[in-house]
Amino acid sequence: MENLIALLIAAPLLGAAVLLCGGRRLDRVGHWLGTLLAAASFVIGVVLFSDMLGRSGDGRTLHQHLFSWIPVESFQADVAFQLDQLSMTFVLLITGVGTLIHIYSIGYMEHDERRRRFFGYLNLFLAAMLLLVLADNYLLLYFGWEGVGLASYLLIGFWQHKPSAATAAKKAFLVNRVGDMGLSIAVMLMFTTFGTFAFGPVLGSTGDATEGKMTAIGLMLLLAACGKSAQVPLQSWLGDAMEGPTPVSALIHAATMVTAGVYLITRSGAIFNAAPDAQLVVVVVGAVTLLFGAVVGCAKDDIKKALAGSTMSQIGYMILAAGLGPIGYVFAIMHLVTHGFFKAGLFLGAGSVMHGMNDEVDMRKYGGLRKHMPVTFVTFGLGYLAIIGFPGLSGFFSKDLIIEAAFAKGGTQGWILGSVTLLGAAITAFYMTRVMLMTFFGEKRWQPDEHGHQPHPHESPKSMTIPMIILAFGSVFAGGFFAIGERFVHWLEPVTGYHHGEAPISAATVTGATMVVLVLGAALAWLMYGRRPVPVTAPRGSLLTRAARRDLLQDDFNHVVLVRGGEHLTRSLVYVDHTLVDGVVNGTAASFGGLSGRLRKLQNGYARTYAVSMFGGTAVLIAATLLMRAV
Amino acid sequence: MSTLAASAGSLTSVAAAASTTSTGEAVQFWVLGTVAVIGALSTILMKKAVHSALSLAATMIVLAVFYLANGAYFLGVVQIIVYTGAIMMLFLFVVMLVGVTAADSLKETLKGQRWLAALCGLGFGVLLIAGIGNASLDSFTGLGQANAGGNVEGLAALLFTKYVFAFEITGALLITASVGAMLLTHRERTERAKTQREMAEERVRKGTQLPPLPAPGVYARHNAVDIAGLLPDGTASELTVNKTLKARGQIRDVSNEAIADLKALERSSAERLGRDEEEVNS
Amino acid sequence: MNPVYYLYLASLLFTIGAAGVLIRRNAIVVFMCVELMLNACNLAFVTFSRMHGNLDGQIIAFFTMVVAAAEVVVGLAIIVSVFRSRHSASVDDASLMKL
Amino acid sequence: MSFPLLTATAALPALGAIATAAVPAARRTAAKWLALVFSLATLVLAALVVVRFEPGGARYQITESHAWISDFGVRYELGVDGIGVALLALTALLIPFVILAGWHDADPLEDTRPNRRWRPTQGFFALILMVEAMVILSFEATDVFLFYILFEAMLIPMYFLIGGFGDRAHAGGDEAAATQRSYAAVKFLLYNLVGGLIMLAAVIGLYTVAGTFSLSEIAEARANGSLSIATGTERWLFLGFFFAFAVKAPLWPLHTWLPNAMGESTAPVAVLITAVVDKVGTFAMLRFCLQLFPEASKWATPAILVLALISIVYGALLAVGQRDMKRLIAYASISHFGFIIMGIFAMTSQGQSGATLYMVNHGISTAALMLVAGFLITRRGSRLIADYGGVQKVAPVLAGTFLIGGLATLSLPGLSPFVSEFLVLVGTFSRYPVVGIIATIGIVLAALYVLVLYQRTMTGPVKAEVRAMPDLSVRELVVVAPLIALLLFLGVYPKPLTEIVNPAVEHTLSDVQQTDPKPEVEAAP
Repeated sequence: MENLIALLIAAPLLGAAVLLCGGRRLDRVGHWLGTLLAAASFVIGVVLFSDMLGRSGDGRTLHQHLFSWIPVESFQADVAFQLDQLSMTFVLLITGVGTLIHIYSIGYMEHDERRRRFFGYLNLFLAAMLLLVLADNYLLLYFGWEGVGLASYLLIGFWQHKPSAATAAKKAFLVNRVGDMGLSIAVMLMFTTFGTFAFGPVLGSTGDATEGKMTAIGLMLLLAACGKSAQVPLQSWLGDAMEGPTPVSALIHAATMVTAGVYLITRSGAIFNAAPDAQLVVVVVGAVTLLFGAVVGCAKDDIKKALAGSTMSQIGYMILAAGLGPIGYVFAIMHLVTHGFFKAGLFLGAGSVMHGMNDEVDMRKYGGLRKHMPVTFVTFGLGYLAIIGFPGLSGFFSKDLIIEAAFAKGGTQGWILGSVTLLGAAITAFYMTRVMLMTFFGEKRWQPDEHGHQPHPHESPKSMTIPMIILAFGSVFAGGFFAIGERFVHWLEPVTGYHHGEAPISAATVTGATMVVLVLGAALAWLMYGRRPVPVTAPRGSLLTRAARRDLLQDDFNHVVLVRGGEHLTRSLVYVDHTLVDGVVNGTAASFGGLSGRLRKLQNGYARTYAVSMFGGTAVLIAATLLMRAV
Repeated sequence: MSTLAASAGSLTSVAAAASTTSTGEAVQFWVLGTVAVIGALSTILMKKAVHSALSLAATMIVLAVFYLANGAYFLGVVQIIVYTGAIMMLFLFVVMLVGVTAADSLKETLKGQRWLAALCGLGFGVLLIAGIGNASLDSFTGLGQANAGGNVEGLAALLFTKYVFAFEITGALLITASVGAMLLTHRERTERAKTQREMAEERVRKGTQLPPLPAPGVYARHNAVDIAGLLPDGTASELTVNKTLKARGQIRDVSNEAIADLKALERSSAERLGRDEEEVNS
Repeated sequence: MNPVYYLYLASLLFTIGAAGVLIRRNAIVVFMCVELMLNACNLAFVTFSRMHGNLDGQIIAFFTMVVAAAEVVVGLAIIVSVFRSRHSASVDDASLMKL
Repeated sequence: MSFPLLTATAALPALGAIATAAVPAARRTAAKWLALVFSLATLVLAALVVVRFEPGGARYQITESHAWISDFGVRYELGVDGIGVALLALTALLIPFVILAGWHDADPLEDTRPNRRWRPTQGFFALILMVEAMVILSFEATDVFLFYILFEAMLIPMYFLIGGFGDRAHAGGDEAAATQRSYAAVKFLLYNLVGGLIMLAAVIGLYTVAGTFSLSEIAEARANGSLSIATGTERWLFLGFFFAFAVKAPLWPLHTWLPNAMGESTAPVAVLITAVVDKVGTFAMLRFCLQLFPEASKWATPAILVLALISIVYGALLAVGQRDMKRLIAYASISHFGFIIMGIFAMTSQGQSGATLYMVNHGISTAALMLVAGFLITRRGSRLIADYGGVQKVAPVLAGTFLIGGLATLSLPGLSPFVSEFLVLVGTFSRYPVVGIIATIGIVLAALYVLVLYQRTMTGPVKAEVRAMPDLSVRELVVVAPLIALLLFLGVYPKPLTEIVNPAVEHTLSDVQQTDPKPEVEAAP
């Protein structure tokens, strides 16, 4: 059975190889092949899942050792896989959502002549992501980690002819690299501390190492997580990443890749449990990002960027939960899965809207679309309800549990975190309602685009709507299914560990409070965008709004400090290299030239001058001999 | 000379390890040594090459004497015969060939050359002397045994046994040298010699000096090559003297004195014949 | 007196000769100075042979003379031909070492 | 005695060089094919060496030894250890691609009138083969003097390759290009000659101290204590050797010749410089500096690590600041050589194995990137990044290979450079944590310069000048595809290489009496 694990990865990898090397002759069937292999991977996943369910709680972890990757003395990196409940969850999420989005893309990318390559990249991403979650040691995880980074780079920059897209792709890769730096340092630390970096030994013996080491490793892992999951301070790339095709945003920048950080932290739970300080930092980062993303989401008029902001903030929730330790890991993953459903659904919905509106992304130019694209409206609406945590839907359960866990952290920390999460819930309700209203309600505000095409909104083809419907189902029922009878907790407990945190206030109170803030947020949004017409051109807005529109000036900071500073540094260094380092050498050469010029004067060609020098030379020689004899 | 040789001989026949030589030799050394040094200095300081050559010859003779005094009879003689006799004469020949009287100025043309030379020379000499100074051994074995069988025989014995190869090689060297000297000085005629006729035609074509050059000298009492022949008006003709002599400024101009002699002759004859000046002038 | 004095004399003569070589421009005189130096050497050799009581020194001096003779012959021949071609016997005129 | 395999590996290309040079002027194509055939034959012999070599066996294998200059105890001694084998294979592997890539680089220009004496093409390929012969032999030499001679001799053909053959269509006028080129060539020669002369002094010094040039004899004498070099002497000698190798490598601040040389020469020659010839420097550090002067090496390690660190960051930053893509790659190489040297002097098995792998992988990846860049340059006739844009749209395959080469340069996992770079980092980190951490900055900067290069040249709106640009020809694909395949294979399965290299590294470590630092806690199985 465990031999199937490699196939999980092999299938999409094969697809990528064939599609990317295949050449034009595959253009006709490329997308089908890609989808087929993604689906195949999903089927294998399901098979393995059913097999896993068949076995008892602790015997569920499977191992597969393929070959020894980098063997150098004590440094032994293997290509080996570990499939436990945590990995399983991800495998199903990745392959499932991935397959759906493959199907969706068939329709969405229909008019793109490079569709074959697009599917190649998607398959590549699936392979890398699966490698990431299936690796049984940190170095192999790093392999997948960078692999998904590459795939996201290729996919964000898929429309390379757009300079903005190319820049966004580069930015994403670079910011991720900063995170990867953290991961690589973490791996080195593990190697020097434990002499290995395989999950089993490292996580098994975290107790023996000093807490300082553990904190260092934890913080480095967190840095990596921040890069991949767009957490403050490395969040700046996610907004620009929306330059990519919408299915990409849905799959990579909403459902799967950006949640890799959460996976990393949960997977390394043992390390964080041994390093409370690191845990605290994790929580803080989560809380800050949670609000940051929410605020940004409120101000964006670009529908995808608004959703990106929300993604950021939702992942903030997960990171925060993961930072809470054993009381939070499970809920983090649970929210991750539900979020995978509804956020993917929302993105696909947004994509469908854009599809119908000549790729217009400005929500101020939408309005009243519910009549024109009913399916999209319904699925998007369900997703919306799910994300704001409407009772009974997925988001309600998962988010509610996180909020409880936050309170359960205990002490003032608990209160602060709890209130932050509540505030986040309120803002979430606000900006999602805003998106909903601006897109589907009110009167139509759309206008001809620069080419003079009057958009005539229409429902998207089946290949796009069906995935949306399936995801909508997921976003409605998944949460309930997981939460009732603590199914999910029991499922993951053997891997992540779990102990129930006692909140200072009863669960009911928390739920109530959540409901209240939720209604408040939604109502406020309705007051602002539902009742009065939405101006087509954005009003100047308050200082905060303007800051939020610019991602709270974080990009400007980067630009001024990093980009400008870097440019100056490199330019001055180029100058130094040319003048100083090179100049020294050339200077020496020049001085030698001058010296020889002076020496040339002695060579006047008169025999007698040479005779004198000879004579002097002899004299010197004699003197030397005499001295030697004397000494 | 022979006395010197004798003294030297008596000296060298003294016991093997002596520490000092006879006072006679000492005196001789100091006297002749001074001469040698003066000769050497004048060699390098004389303006005219001839003088340098002569003073060098003097130095060499002195050296010959010293050889004898040092028990090198053969070398002493050879020194006089070969060096002073042959080589220096060769020098003189060449000097004559190039021009005896052409005195070259001792003005130094190369900047700083003289100072450098002086400096180096001084330092060098000092060093040599210092070197000898600390190489000097206060006692010396004379040539008593070595010259026992006669100096020449001793040399010969060595020369034809131990140094025979060197000897042969030097012989070869000498031959090569003479041949080389011939080659160097010999001038290969590049074009066919002109026949007399051609020369004549050439002269005519040039139109200058058709008849042969006038012979030097006038009247039987003056026929030396260095005296210009006189033209009918009594002035000297440049053509009559060899260019080389002219170049060296070695022409004796006798035209005026010849005329003066003529006058004196006429006057005396007039006196004897008892004529008076008027007649003479008329 | 000690025969060493002959050596002092020899070195003195040698130095004088060398100085002459350096300061005179007339090739012939320069040549003479060279001869002077050779003679100085000979004197030294002879003296040494006396001090050490064997004739090798004299042999060397002998060879020196022979070689000197050969050298003079060739050297003078060269000087003559040079004089023929450039009408000068100055060593400075032949400053052809400089390209 | 058995067939002298090692001599053959070096002699074959030398013969090829002579044969190629002898081809008459008119038969240019024949010369090219001849050179290619000889280089391939050399590759076969190299493969034979790899097969004959037993990783577990003696330190130096397939040895040959003949007296050469017996008065100075100079012997013609050959032998390969794992490191030598790896680099030998790399060289033999790269040369055919270099020749193939430079197929048209040395064709005489149309306007030059036919001339029986004027045979640039023959000369170009003959020189390349000459370099190959010398480099291979220098990887095999186990006699210091023999090595020194080769170390110096290979400058001569390189000088002519750099100075004689520039980019066909250079942006600046040919006149300016020619002067630039000769400047670069002279600079290359002077730098390396100075290094070489200092090394010569050290070599002689070594002889006076040890009385022999043979590595094995010196090692033996050291082992049985009959030879003990005074600390001061050893340090001076070490510095003499190291200086030469640092110039060749090149290490900051002796690096400035590399950008000129690589910028002015044609892409294949640039590959020859950075991927083949420079490797001799780092290789020699491993084989000679550490083996001959262990104490001094340890003594100098801190300073060298600092220099290497500067090279890494400095080279990367300068690469970011370049406008000329060849110079950019050159500075990237400087940064990478910093990694190699750092790995060597970290004196851990990971570091040194990593460094050796790094030499191989860097050779392959730089070759891939540089050659594709060369194809690009020959198409557009300019080295300036600003002259390109949107190539991806018109020549997707070219762009793809360029991207892969770039990704290899920024050492993405899955491509072989990652393996070596990570090994070097881990090896350094385990002994000098701070150094290791600072070095990781290089990873980020590498991503920066590679992606900026790719973005500016390949993406964005298509520029008018590149609109008609053809995609890779079959010949060019034949050059690039195998390199990329190799990058992928060694990235996923480097074991064959590590198996060869590890034992040799263990020997080197035992030379310097170093052992890997132990982990703090023994991890539970």
